[in-house]
Amino acid sequence: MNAPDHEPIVSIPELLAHALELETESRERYRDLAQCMALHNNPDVAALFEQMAGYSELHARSVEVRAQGYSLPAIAPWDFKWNCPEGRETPCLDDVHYLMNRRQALELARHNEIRGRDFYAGVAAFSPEPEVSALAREMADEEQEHVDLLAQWIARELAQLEVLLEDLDPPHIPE
Amino acid sequence: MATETRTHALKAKEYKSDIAPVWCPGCGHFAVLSALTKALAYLELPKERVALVSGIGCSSRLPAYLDTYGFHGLHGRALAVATGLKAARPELTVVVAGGDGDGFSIGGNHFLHACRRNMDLTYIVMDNEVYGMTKGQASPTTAPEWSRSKLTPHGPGVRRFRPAAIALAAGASFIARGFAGDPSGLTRLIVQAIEHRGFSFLQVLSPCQTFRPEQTEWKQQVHPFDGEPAANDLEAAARIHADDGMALGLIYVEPLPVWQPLAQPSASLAEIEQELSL
Amino acid sequence: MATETRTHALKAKEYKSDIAPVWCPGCGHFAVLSALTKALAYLELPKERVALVSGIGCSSRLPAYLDTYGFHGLHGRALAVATGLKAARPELTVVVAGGDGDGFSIGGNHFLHACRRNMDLTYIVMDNEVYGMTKGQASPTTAPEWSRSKLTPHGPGVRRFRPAAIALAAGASFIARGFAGDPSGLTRLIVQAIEHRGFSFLQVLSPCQTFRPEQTEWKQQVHPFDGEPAANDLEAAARIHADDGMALGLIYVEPLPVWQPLAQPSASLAEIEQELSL
Amino acid sequence: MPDDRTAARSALVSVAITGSGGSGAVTAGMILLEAVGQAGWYGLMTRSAGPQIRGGESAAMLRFGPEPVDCLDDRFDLLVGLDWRNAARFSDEIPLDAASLILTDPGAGAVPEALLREGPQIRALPWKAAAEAVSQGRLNMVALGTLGASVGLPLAALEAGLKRTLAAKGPETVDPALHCLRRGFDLGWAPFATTSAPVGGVPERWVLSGNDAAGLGALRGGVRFVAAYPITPATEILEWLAPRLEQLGGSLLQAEDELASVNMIIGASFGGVPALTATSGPGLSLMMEGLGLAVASETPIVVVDVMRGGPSTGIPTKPEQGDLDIAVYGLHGDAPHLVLAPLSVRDCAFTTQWAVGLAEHLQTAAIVLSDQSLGQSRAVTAPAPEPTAHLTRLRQTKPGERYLRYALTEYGVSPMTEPGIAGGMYTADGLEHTERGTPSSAAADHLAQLEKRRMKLDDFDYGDAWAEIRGDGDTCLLTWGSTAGAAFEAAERARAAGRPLRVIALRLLAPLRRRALARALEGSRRVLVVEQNQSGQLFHLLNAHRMLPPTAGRFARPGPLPLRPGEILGRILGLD
Amino acid sequence: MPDDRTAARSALVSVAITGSGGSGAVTAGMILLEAVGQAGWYGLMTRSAGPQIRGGESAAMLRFGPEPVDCLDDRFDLLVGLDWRNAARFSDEIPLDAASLILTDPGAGAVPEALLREGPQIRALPWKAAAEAVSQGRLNMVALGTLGASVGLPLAALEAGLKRTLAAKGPETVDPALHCLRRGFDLGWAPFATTSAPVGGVPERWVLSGNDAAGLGALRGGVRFVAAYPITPATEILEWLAPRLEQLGGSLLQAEDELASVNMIIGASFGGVPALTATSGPGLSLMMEGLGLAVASETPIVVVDVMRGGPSTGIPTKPEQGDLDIAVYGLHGDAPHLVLAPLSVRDCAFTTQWAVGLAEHLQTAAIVLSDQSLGQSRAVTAPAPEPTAHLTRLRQTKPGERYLRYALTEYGVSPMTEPGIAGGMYTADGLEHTERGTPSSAAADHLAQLEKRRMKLDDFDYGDAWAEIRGDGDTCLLTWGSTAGAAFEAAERARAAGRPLRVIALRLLAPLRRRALARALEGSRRVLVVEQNQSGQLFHLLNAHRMLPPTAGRFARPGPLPLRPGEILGRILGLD
Ligand SMILES: Cc1ncc(C[n+]2csc(CCOP(=O)(O)OP(=O)(O)O)c2C)c(N)n1
Ligand SMILES: Cc1ncc(C[n+]2csc(CCOP(=O)(O)OP(=O)(O)O)c2C)c(N)n1
Ligand code: SF4
Ligand code: SF4
Ligand SMILES: [Mg+2]
Ligand SMILES: [Mg+2]
Repeated sequence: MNAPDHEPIVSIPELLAHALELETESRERYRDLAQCMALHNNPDVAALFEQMAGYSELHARSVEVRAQGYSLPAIAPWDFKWNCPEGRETPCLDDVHYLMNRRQALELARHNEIRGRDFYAGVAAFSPEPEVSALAREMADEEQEHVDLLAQWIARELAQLEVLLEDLDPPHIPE
Repeated sequence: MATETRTHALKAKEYKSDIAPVWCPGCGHFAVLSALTKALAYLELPKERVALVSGIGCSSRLPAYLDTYGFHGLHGRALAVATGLKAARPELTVVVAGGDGDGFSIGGNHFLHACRRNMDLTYIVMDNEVYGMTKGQASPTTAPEWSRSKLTPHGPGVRRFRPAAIALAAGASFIARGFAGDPSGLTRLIVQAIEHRGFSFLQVLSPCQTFRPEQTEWKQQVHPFDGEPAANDLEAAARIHADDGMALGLIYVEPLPVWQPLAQPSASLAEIEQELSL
Repeated sequence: MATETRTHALKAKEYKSDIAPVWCPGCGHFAVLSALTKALAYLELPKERVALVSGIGCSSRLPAYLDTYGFHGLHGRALAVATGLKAARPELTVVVAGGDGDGFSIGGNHFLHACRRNMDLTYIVMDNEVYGMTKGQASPTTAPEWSRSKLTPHGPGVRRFRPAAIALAAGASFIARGFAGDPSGLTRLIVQAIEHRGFSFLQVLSPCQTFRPEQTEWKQQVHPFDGEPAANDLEAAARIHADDGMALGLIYVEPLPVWQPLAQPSASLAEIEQELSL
Repeated sequence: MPDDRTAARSALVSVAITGSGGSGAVTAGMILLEAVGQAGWYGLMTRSAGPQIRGGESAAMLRFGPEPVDCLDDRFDLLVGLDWRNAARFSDEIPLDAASLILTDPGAGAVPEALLREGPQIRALPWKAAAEAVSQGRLNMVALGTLGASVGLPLAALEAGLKRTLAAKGPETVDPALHCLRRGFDLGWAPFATTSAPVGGVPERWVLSGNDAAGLGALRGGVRFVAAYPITPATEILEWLAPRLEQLGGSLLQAEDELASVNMIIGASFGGVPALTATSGPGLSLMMEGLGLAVASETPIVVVDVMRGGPSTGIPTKPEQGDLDIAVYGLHGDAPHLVLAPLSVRDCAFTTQWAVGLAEHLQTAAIVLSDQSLGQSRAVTAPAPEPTAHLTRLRQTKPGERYLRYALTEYGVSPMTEPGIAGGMYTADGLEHTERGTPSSAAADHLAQLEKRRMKLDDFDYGDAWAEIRGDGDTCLLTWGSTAGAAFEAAERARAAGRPLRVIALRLLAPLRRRALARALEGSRRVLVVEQNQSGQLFHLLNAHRMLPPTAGRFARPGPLPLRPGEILGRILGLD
Repeated sequence: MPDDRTAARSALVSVAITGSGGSGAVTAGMILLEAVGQAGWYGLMTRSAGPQIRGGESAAMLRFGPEPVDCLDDRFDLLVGLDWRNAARFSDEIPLDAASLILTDPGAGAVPEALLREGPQIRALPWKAAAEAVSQGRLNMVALGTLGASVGLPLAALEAGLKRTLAAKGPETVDPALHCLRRGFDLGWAPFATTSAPVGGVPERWVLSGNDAAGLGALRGGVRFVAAYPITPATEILEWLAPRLEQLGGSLLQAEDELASVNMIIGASFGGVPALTATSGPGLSLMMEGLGLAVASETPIVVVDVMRGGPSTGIPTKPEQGDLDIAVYGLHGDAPHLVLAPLSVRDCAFTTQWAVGLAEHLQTAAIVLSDQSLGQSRAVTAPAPEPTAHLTRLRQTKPGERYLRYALTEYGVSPMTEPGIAGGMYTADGLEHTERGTPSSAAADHLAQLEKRRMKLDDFDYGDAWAEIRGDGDTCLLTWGSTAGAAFEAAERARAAGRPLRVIALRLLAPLRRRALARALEGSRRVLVVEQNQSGQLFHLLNAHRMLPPTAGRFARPGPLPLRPGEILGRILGLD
């Protein structure tokens, strides 16, 4: 694990603010993807992303519960101290294709969960505050559970990783 | 680091409309939309005081996806519409969005003159080095040897249009480059661009999943600009000259005179009519 | 210095038509016409192999005053006409002439793209910092504070368009500045511009006697560029940055790839029709 | 040519002043026109010039007297030659006959043959000597004095006119000019014309060009933003507006081209500010795409097209009514919009104001077809009237739950919000759309929106201003725009000659008023469509909509020469 | 709907294939069309899609059989659903009735209600299983096999079509596809349609879209330079031309915008090289000024406008005949020029070639009004014919002493030099000019040049190609462009129902042929003008020139849905 580029996270409210941002962002992104896949006639993957959005929503709620009693700092979008190069659990918008299958979508989700886990693990490893480290460790463990769960789902998935055939339908031009 | 407490009156997603984008899954334009909503939320701009103006192209579909005022106009003419709007309604936040074809090909002249005029507008060009909407022809920013378009089977064969260099030569007072794959950096640049008083030009590398699938490699190719943003045009020219086109960040910002007509009524219509009388 | 003996097949004045220019006495455009005929004579170009293309404006009246082929087209579109002509007839010498309004205001987009395309054209802009033909409005090169036009009674208030800087940023491969008051220097620049393979951009300071009488002072203000012409764009940028707008001479020249479609027939129409058949 | 003018018309006098560059022919004409106004008369002045940018030969052509003047006459009573260099070029524009008189100083050289063909008289006057006798004296002012005296203008009116016109030049110019004027006045032998100054108080008179008037109409209509690109002969509208818009808290922006200007006014109008641009044929061509956007996005805008000789660059300094076709039909797709044409210099104010009101109220694009002969002519007139109905934009300032920008309302006009109004957010679009504005290619949406845009224009009640109708009788002249003046006068003369005649001069050219026109045409047996172009654009337009009786004929004649009343009269008399 | 089709027409079969993005509906349609050609039949295929750029639902709609096909039918015999996601969007475009049959695999989900309204039959087929049984197998190929068998296509034709269409993809794609095709073919229970393959040798067939055909017409006409800016639905003309121009020693230049492209082709044409551009409504709007320049400077150019739904950005992927007005009238000033419209996919070649010849010969601008339904439809046809007369530019290669570029000749066409020709130097000008080309504002020059430009077009002998005329009888359908196919078929049906009917489909829309049209209309008592737009643009155009009897009616209906023969027939039957 690399040392963070940013200053370490030093307080519980700061960590919770990051966690909340991470989960709400990921919910938003999964929702966008679900909407997008639905529009592009890929209902299977749309449903899966919708499901993932639901999980992120649940996580965000639980962070909110933990945050009760704290006053969380407002952090500008670019001031979050993400410590891995891509940042956080948010799925990248460009790793998708309208013909992607469930298997590929699950791989994508797993990749995101790993990034989330690594973020918390990084905080746990580098925060000077033991209290912060402890909470971050706890959160990293939760993320690890998600990663494992996704791995199980992937194992059960019949679909192959690659798109089977070349896309024969030419793109269309609406304007 | 901005850690002061801000009360975000509206969340980013509240700036979104309920219309689902027609963009291809994986299109870079999604990230621009998302960063823009975050920037608007960060700046706490009331939705009704924001107007998004665009031309025609995939990128230019953006206004409808925001719950602000919007104008989806003609191919290449977004800056003109925005100029008129801002001249008539200076208190609005006017953001112009479009593509490389819209802005640099058919819209090139308005780009030049909008830079010169330096009105307080923010211009975001989602550059995918291709005409997405019309099925993948070369745009001015396309590499000379890119030969995948049937219209230019040997590649366009023409030097690439250098948006930052042109903007600088034309007189823009804020020049930056963002990347769809760097959402928080992009959000920050949009915030800076909107906050800048004058014409802010923001080129966003925004991959076209469908016609330029090789652009997924951009993730590996982008890197931050070295050093601090230039504060005068000589420095800016040096930075742009050293640029490989993949450097991200604020390139140049300088407070230059902003053009904005002043509305200071000083006569009545009756007085004006009086002049016609003998 | 070209002192070898040349047999001038035609004299300069033989390149002039018998139509009397409508220009105001004292207009700088006369000097451009005269320098151009001298350059053509010096280059010994057969009259019928030369085509002068222009837009609309006082300056754009030039083609009719030459006894070559000419096209007096639309305001702002001369470069497009010339591009089509040169693409279709590469063996011709195509010279484009016009004004600062024609070239930098309404014609700005074609200017950008002609620079990029770098076809073997010569573009002479007679810059008088005003719209002569329409009675004296501000052009893009007019100083922000010039307030003699009724349309901009406080001056245009906008940064001046910098032709050389734009041409460089857009990708022109030859950039020079001449002055109507320096006929032999101008002739030489025109010769160099025509000889250059690629897009040669020549800005000529050409005073408007009628609407900018103060431009008679230009005689005192012009001076030669320091040093040698730049041979790459970094040097060129430095020269242009140091430029006060009144320096004369060749600013920059670099051999860059020239765009020209190649006519190499490789199939017959019958063969092409055959493809349609099952 | 028989003198078939009516009594009133024969009280008008026509004079021309020519001279080469620097001779001051145009200045003398301007002063004369002002003097006409000072005297309480009416007048009209047009100008002509050679191709040179400066120093070219030029001519001021005036007609004035106690009755309103809306066109030039067939001939000139008086021609003043300050010098004769190249004056032959004006022989078509200044028709003289045996009753005409040329005033000149023999020292100015020989009168060109082309002007003498019909045998006008020449009267020699010692203007040169008179001017030389005054220090800084100028011949044109002497000639003006003589001319003024000869047409019966009081010296005081001439002096006042001179002072007003030359005020900015200071006493060094004004004083010797006054001196010369008086000397010249003393040379006037007797009133040439039958006209004389009005008895009693002098009524209010305006002096303005059609371009000024169009500017005034814009301001009166509420226009507070203008973006434009200079072009002859429209530039003066912009010149007149620029400072005045600023005085009213608005602004004018000189755009980089016409593509920009039309889109800029669309932006301003989307912002809630009534907006306009002015141009001529070549610029209008470049605005067609923008006009279509205004129609489809239902953003009100007004474009004043001051027509000039066409096609293409054509003849920029001369009038022609050649842009009716492009104005009515020049948008791609089915794009209903408004086309109007002012009927006189003064009417440029009324028609432009009405166009702004209609565009705002109906949320569409309006094109106003003025032309060089209106725009660049100056007239002395009574103050310009305003449309009776005050038309404005239907605004939605308190939008409800779910605002529908393109709602299908009973009359097709949907209340409009604008940036700044909370809850009224929408995206204007040139793509076909739903009521809400969302792009749609569904047949039902397309039909509904096409029909809405058609209906709101077709079914609107335009009142009486759609045309000026004068006279009756079973012969009818149908005309439009600047040609109206000559047509009205031709009809007056026909009536005076015992032949009743009706004139319908259309101000609203799109949408055409079928029922109103049918009513106006009722009982007419012969219809002649009169216009100044080659192909008979109005004639074809009316036929397209089957609004003409099958026997209707046309008299279409292109520019650059103005249509003259006598020419039209000739056609009428030849109708049987 | 009564079955009023003629025997020939009822031998045609109509099928549609729908599926969401990636399902290969369009590819299956393309192969089917090729197979139709391989079998020696004729066919037509159009496409439709959702608003998404990729992955949207799409539909291929075909009609084919032993007779030439120039329009879609009123209904479909067969609908193949590869899947049903969003397929409801096509219910207007794919009308089904009780005699229609839907083929689908029940695993693909339920057929949407909207498609079932008129009670079509459904036949379940085990396509999914069949596809899964083949490694790399795809359902669309299985379905295609079944479909092909059901309409009576020989397996060999299907195989050949598949190989041709997928050739570039290599054997990894082709082999499993063939496999699937055969499996599907075996599932076909019996020929559905009454058609069968032609006996004897298979005649020559071309497969091409209207846009390809327009490209071919350009090349045949001699076009060797094209400059253009991409726009839907015209881009494929450029795509087709780019490599082929190069093969012929010409070139295509992708311009920065449409202002540039039209001026570039003017430049090339001035250089002596026949030149063309292609665009759609918004681009055409931007070319109007350039078109005027071509007219005034007498520089031949051709603009192909592939019309789409309007106004403004409109509905880019759908057809509409909305640009007739702008094409005919959209130039400022009096600017006579040519407007033509192809009458079928195949006719795009003929009409474009003729347009190039006419523009070159008459030294003017020609606009060709194709539309999305022609341009983007593919047809299997016999080879495209060429105009009989070979029209070229009148060149002056040995100019005499004083060459007059705009000489007033008997027919108005003045021989043209070009750069490179000694002694022929002139300056082309959009300003009004003398015979030599020198700018002039003299009335005589203006009149002479206006008249020359009018006359050379009006008085030319256009021969028979100005219209396609079929049938007789005292009822007449007048139509133009892409609507011709449906009008011809409506007439056939009317005739089959015992009602003689004449159809005049105009190919030349400007200048209109007055005498020829009058002759063609002789004896017709009822005239109905049929077109696909809102306002009835042809109807008004013909009225404008008084070329219609006063009782003529119109049937104008805007896009986006195609005009169908049954719809037109309904109007005809309702005529009394
Ligand atoms: C006047 C006009 N010309 C051409 C077009 C067709 N057109 C629509 S979008 C487009 C290019 C879009 O490219 P870009 O601006 O780069 O946007 P992208 O789709 O890549 O995001 C073109 C040529 C048009 N709509 N209008
Ligand atoms: C489309 C169009 N817009 C406007 C004009 C009017 N116009 C003619 S020349 C000109 C400006 C000329 O200025 P410039 O090019 O600097 O030439 P100069 O007369 O100063 O030599 C303008 C605006 C026109 N002819 N066409
Ligand atoms: S075609 Fe390209 S630019 Fe357009 S939506 Fe798809 S990925 Fe984005
Ligand atoms: S107006 Fe100016 S530019 Fe035009 S001819 Fe006269 S001096 Fe020259
Ligand atoms: Mg792009
Ligand atoms: Mg100039």
